[in-house]
Amino acid sequence: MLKNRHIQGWLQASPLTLILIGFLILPIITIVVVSFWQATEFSIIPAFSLENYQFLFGSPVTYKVFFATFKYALITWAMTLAIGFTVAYYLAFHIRSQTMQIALFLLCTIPFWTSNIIRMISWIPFLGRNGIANSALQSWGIIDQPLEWLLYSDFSVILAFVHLYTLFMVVPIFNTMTRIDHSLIEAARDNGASGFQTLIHVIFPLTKPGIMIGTIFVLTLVMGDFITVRFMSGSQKANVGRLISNDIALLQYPSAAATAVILLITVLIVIGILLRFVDIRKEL
Amino acid sequence: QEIKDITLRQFGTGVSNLNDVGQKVKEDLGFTLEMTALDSDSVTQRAATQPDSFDIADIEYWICKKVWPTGNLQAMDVSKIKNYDKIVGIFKDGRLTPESTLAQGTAPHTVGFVEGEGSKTFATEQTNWMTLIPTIYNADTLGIRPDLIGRPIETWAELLNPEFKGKASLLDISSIGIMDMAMVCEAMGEVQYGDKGNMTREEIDKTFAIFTEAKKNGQFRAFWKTFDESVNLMASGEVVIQSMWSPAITAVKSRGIPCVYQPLKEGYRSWGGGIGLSANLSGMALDAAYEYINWYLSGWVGGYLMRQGYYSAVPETSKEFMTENEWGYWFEGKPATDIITSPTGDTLAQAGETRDGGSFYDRMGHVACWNAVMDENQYMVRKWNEFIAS
Amino acid sequence: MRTGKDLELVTLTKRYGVTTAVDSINYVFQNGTYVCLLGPSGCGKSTTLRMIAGHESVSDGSILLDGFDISHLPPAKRGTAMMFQSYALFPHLNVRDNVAFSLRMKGVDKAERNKAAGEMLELVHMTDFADRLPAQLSGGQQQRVALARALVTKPRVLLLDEPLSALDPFLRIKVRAELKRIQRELGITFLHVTHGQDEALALADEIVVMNNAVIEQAGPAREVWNTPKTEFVARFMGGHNVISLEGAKVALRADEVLLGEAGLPATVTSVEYQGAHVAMTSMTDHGEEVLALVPEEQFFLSPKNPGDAVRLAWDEGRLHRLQA
Amino acid sequence: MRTGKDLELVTLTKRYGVTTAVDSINYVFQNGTYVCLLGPSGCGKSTTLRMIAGHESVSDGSILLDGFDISHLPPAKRGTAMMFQSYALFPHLNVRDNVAFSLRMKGVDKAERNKAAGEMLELVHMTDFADRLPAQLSGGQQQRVALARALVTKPRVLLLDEPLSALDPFLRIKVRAELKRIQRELGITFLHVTHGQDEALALADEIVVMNNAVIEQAGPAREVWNTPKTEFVARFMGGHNVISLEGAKVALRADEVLLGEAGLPATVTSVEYQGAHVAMTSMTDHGEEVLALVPEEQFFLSPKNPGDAVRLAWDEGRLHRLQA
Amino acid sequence: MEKRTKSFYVLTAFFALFILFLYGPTLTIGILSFQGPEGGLTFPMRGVSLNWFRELYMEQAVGDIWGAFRRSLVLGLMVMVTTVTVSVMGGFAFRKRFYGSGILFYLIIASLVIPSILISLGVGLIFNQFGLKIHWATSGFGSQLTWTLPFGLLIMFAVFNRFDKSFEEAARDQGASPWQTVRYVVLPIIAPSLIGVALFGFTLSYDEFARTLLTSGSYNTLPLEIFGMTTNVTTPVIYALGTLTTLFSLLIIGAFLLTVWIMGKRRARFGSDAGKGV
Ligand SMILES: Nc1ncnc2c1ncn2[C@@H]1O[C@H](COP(=O)(O)OP(=O)(O)OP(=O)(O)O)[C@@H](O)[C@H]1O
Ligand SMILES: Nc1ncnc2c1ncn2[C@@H]1O[C@H](COP(=O)(O)OP(=O)(O)OP(=O)(O)O)[C@@H](O)[C@H]1O
Ligand SMILES: NCCCCNCCCN
Ligand SMILES: [Mg+2]
Ligand SMILES: [Mg+2]
Repeated sequence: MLKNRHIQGWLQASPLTLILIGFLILPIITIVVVSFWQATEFSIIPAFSLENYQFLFGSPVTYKVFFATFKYALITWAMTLAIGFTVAYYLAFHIRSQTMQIALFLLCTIPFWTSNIIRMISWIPFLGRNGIANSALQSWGIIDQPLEWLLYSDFSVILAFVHLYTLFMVVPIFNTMTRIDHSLIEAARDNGASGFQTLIHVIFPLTKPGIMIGTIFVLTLVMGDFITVRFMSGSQKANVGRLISNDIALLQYPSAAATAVILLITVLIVIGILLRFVDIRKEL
Repeated sequence: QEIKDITLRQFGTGVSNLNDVGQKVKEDLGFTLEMTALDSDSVTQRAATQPDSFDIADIEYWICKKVWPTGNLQAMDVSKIKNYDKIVGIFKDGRLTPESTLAQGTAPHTVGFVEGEGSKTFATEQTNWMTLIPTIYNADTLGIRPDLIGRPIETWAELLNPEFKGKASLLDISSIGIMDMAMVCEAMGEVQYGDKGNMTREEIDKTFAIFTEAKKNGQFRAFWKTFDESVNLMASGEVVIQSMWSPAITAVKSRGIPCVYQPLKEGYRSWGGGIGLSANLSGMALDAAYEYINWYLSGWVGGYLMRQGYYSAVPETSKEFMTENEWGYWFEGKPATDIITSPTGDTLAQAGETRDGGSFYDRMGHVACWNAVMDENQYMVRKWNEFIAS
Repeated sequence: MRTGKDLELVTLTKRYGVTTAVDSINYVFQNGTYVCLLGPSGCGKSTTLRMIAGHESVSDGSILLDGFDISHLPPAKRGTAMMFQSYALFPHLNVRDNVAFSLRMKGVDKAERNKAAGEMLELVHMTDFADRLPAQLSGGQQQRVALARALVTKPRVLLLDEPLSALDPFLRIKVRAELKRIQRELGITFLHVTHGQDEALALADEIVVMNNAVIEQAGPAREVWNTPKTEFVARFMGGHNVISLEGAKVALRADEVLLGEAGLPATVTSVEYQGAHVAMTSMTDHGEEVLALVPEEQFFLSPKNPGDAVRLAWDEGRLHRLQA
Repeated sequence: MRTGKDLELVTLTKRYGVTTAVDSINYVFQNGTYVCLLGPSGCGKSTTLRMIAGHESVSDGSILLDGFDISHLPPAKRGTAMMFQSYALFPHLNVRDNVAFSLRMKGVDKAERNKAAGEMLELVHMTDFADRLPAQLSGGQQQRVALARALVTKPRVLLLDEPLSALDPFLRIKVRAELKRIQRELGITFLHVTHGQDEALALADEIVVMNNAVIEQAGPAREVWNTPKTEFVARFMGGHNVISLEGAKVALRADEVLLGEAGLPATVTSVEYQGAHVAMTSMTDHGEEVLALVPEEQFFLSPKNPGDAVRLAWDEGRLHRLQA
Repeated sequence: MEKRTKSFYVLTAFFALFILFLYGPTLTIGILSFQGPEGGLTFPMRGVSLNWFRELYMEQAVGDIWGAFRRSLVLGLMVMVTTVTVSVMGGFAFRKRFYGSGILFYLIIASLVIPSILISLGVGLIFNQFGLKIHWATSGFGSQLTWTLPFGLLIMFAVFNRFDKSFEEAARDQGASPWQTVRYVVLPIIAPSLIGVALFGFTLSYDEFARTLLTSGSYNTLPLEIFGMTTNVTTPVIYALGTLTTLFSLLIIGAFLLTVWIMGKRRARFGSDAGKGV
């Protein structure tokens, strides 16, 4: 019976395992192996070499780009957390009718189901030099020169990130919040806590697992992104993902692989640290 | 199996992978031509790494230089090409007219031939085996928004003029962009190149140093990769000066936005495209492919492309598919006698207007360099990547 | 006796849309008494309690404490404290910090609030558990922490909503003795909602029986049990029979029903052994069920089984007339 | 009397890793009896029941029904049926389909299985609710559907794990009468796990008291209540005092403790009104708590309050010696 | 608790702004997609027409939108079915706590957090090294599963965390075989969540860009095609496409909600007196 359980478990998990071996583990192994190979203009040569890593670590641009990656990730994280927490808090604790709660929650999630690229490009008529934002600000007399930094800048990159990924924060936080027993809030009020005190001393600590899960989502999405940065910065900015995609575009696979290995290690370390603070399986 | 059951899969950049061509092939030749349009990098990538995914590669000559050694393409038997003789000299010996000088960079004739059928190295002169059949080419220069600039522009050096801070743009395709950079640096007098088309590491470093500095100072609004991005940037006023492709300028103009294809004193940076055959093609499909190539050079496509502002490799045959007004306007640089429309019917010019840059010979005769893949290309590519990321 | 410090409900009403959960009730809870609010599910007990606590707004009427209208004050300003059915202990805080929570909210410094919390934990015999998290406590222990947390605010009135329902029967009996002890020691008013009449009887100085959003009967526990005013109260308090005699309903305690040779003829329908007693239910010829609580020894002298014919008798003086 | 059809446990044991949840218990459940398995939380009641049902594997020993070892048969082949504490009604099936489920699994055709389900629903008075989903039923109704579903398999032994715990006190008393009725009507064995001794006394022909994974005492309900063998049973069944007299522990029923002028001196510690009785706890000078159940009228003739000195007396013949 | 505090109004305003932020740009391109035939990619509107939607139906100068749409639809359905099946099986497996389930769990998390481009790159390289042909239905399909499966499995974990085991015991007690238990009890009970898994599976695939980029072979999926169009198209036809894909997504969600609603309705067809104490 005992042995049976393990065999049955593996049998049922076998399709999953096979898919993950074929499309997750093998690719990672391949990337690691290839990162030690050499390349020509058009092909890769299976010959061991540390050259890719030497070049990577030897270039100041690498550090700059990793810094930019963290910068995007951290700023986006802070913004999505602030917005996501506020929105989830509003839905969970200020909307009383459950029907209304679900309706508003759905309203928030709908854009999440539509194409990321479409959502991204939809900012362009908005933010351009002659876009809606600038025209409006100019016609209201707030500015007389168009704001250049609205588009093709760090601002627009982060704006798009926040636009795309806030939902990944709202959903787990809302999920955790709705599971907070309402009598805890009443107990806090009973104990003289103000609304703000209740938020800080009760709701926030109890929402931590949701925040952690949202954080994992947002950080990995932003750190692995390359397309948003390309679009929204007008190709002017780069994060690690773009470095890799540029290398790939130029057929520099070994170099791309080396960068990818470093990115993977970085992401896994970050997520590993986060996972120490939350038992995902328990929180689901 | 009949010819009408054959399907040839062609991929290439959006410039020439036009669905209208596929339709016309079906009409004229009976078989099916499937078109996939990609950006230049994806084109290179696919040609180099996915030989099974295509039958016909519509690529540029500098891409050919990179890809040919993979063996993914097969050489073409010149004797099977009917209009070979009518192909302009640029693609054969590099000279437009016998007295023309050779331009720098990866000129089409340097990668246009191989020694034998299976050879992986390029021949130095014409042989019976061609790598690509030339189809389309042009000479590029800076495009500008005269309404927003308000003064004449005469030199490539203007691209880095601080006057256009935040309003300049550059093309993010390394082999093309580096040549624009070289034109600029040379015009500014900052760098003297031995051979722009084959720079040394020092020359590469110097060039990037200048452009990185400019980028840091906010000279550029955005970088672009495809034809249409450049159109959108220019049309929306985000950018007022950038190197552009002739039809892109036409596209901006057709929206009623003033835009000039500005001839410059240093000359043009030229590019050329052609179609190559997948190494996997054989038998009836190969026959169909040759049929397609011969059809391609027989004039209809040439006319179609010329009416967009490109040039055909066999202008003579194209002439039959153009009106006299069109031929005069597009090829001879004469004022239009009637309105000029694109193949899809959009008005491109009114009677009396002339084409920027003049006639075919004025333009193709002033080519300073070609898009290039250099000996130090790998080094250059890495530096390019750094430049983009910096 | 009534003092100025009493808690008074004046035509207190709560409406949810069209349903009236609490319908204009009036009552004075005398200071220092242990009051149980008893009634069937949905009769409005919790709503009443929560209005007093300030967790539910008042639709009409008012709540006076000490003569002041507290019905619009925030919960913590009312002089009441609430103990929740599920205890509502903060799961991320240890026992001490749970108890000290209200002091922390007030800005009391750490040493002082820990001292106060320590005293409360002593009162509920939980000193040894101060560093545990709620999840590491048994139900009974959690209950005592919740009590300590409510009491640390030094409330004038402690409100308890079914405080024992999460405990198993043995623990329930143990803890209710403790509740009573603490109420005695502190001398404050406890207002305890339950739907167990045994619990109410055991704890309460005064019982308030609610039904359909109104107070059906209220008074000292013994009075309510011994002299139920209505059929509802008689049935609800248990241990009573309601019989129709001469067109009127009368109540008769089950332990006053005698089995004899003469009396009302009836047929035994069920027999339940209850330890010291046997609960024998029989059906009279009028179709009324009568419960007789017979001391077990006496019962087993001549045991009855369902189906047996019996005669039910009682002392006339024990009959108690009910309001219609 | 013992018949061949009895359910017998032979050195039945369950180990979870190092903890032994059920420790080698032996017992014969006589056919057709209502047995309650009683004991404190964690003593192994559920585990025993679940082993009999086949939802938990047996670590050692065996389970015999009708003389056959059923301990390795699948649940449905054992002749037992289980009623779950949470009822475990299939939420996506209506009442009829829930009851007919086992027949559907057997491949019985629709008309026939609906007929059988209909009969069972009649037995539990749920005919009118056949088309409802479980979520549309009250707790008591769900309980009855669960019963019908268990009974439709025509089990020889019905296993019930705390079947009444989800019901409120009033409903609990009503439903337990129903359980008893159905068991009587069907004449099969009911094995009912509970930790309420009142429930056990009310229902059981036979009570099995478990403690620490073993059976502490078993026998007819009256016997267990009247003559507890050990201090644990005496205390657990309630209503008893355990007093040390002459170096031995004796049990004394609380309703046999008399208050008089002479007797053991003690101090009243708490007084609980219980309706017909008053439960008065006092502390003897030896530090032993003694509970006296005094009829209320008698008590209120001279009421005692905590702190009062009293004298406790009893009829010597009522003392009952306990095993050490 | 009926009176609204000031913070309620502040938060309501914040929420409204958030919704505006979420929808504003999408609405903008929604409006721009109705540009007249002369219109461009930016305001002002030059006339109002359905021209660009009509254009969508006609062949574009380059590319093959409808082919891409068909492929994405097929691929989405393939991914959906596989995700549901594999997630359900995996969900069942993980209830057993078999040896090595911990490692497998971390693999699932890794699959969720690994940057998409690595999968794209790695799968591309493998197919290349083994000389296999990349195709949206093979390499693309597998790559997308590494993104949809973690979602499906996380949902299944959540479902089984809350699943009352006594349902299965009751079924076994009632004589159901293990397969019957799954078929007649477990699956029907978890069905609404499976619809959720399916919805995730489909839309995540339907929208996936990065993992398909290097693994789709000769033919583009819709997001790749849209990406291509953002660089190859200079007219509002791309906005029309954006508007249409958004509407299509809404249609899918609508269908999902409708299904759940109908299921709920069917279950609640009869009145309830739960809680009335009978
Ligand atoms: N928030 C609410 N909205 C609408 N009706 C409510 C609300 N809270 C309670 N009610 C209704 O008010 C009436 C009284 O509810 P209340 O909770 O006070 O009863 P209760 O006596 O505490 O019952 P129980 O013993 O079941 O806890 C019920 O009919 C209930 O349905
Ligand atoms: N699956 C399990 N794994 C490990 N230990 C278990 C398991 N199930 C029960 N136990 C342990 O076995 C002992 C007996 O548990 P059981 O559930 O039989 O008690 P019980 O008498 O039914 O208690 P309760 O009245 O609380 O339901 C307990 O110590 C319990 O912790
Ligand atoms: N990596 C791409 C993320 C895709 C998210 N798009 C929304 C789909 C619904 N979750
Ligand atoms: Mg209540
Ligand atoms: Mg149990």
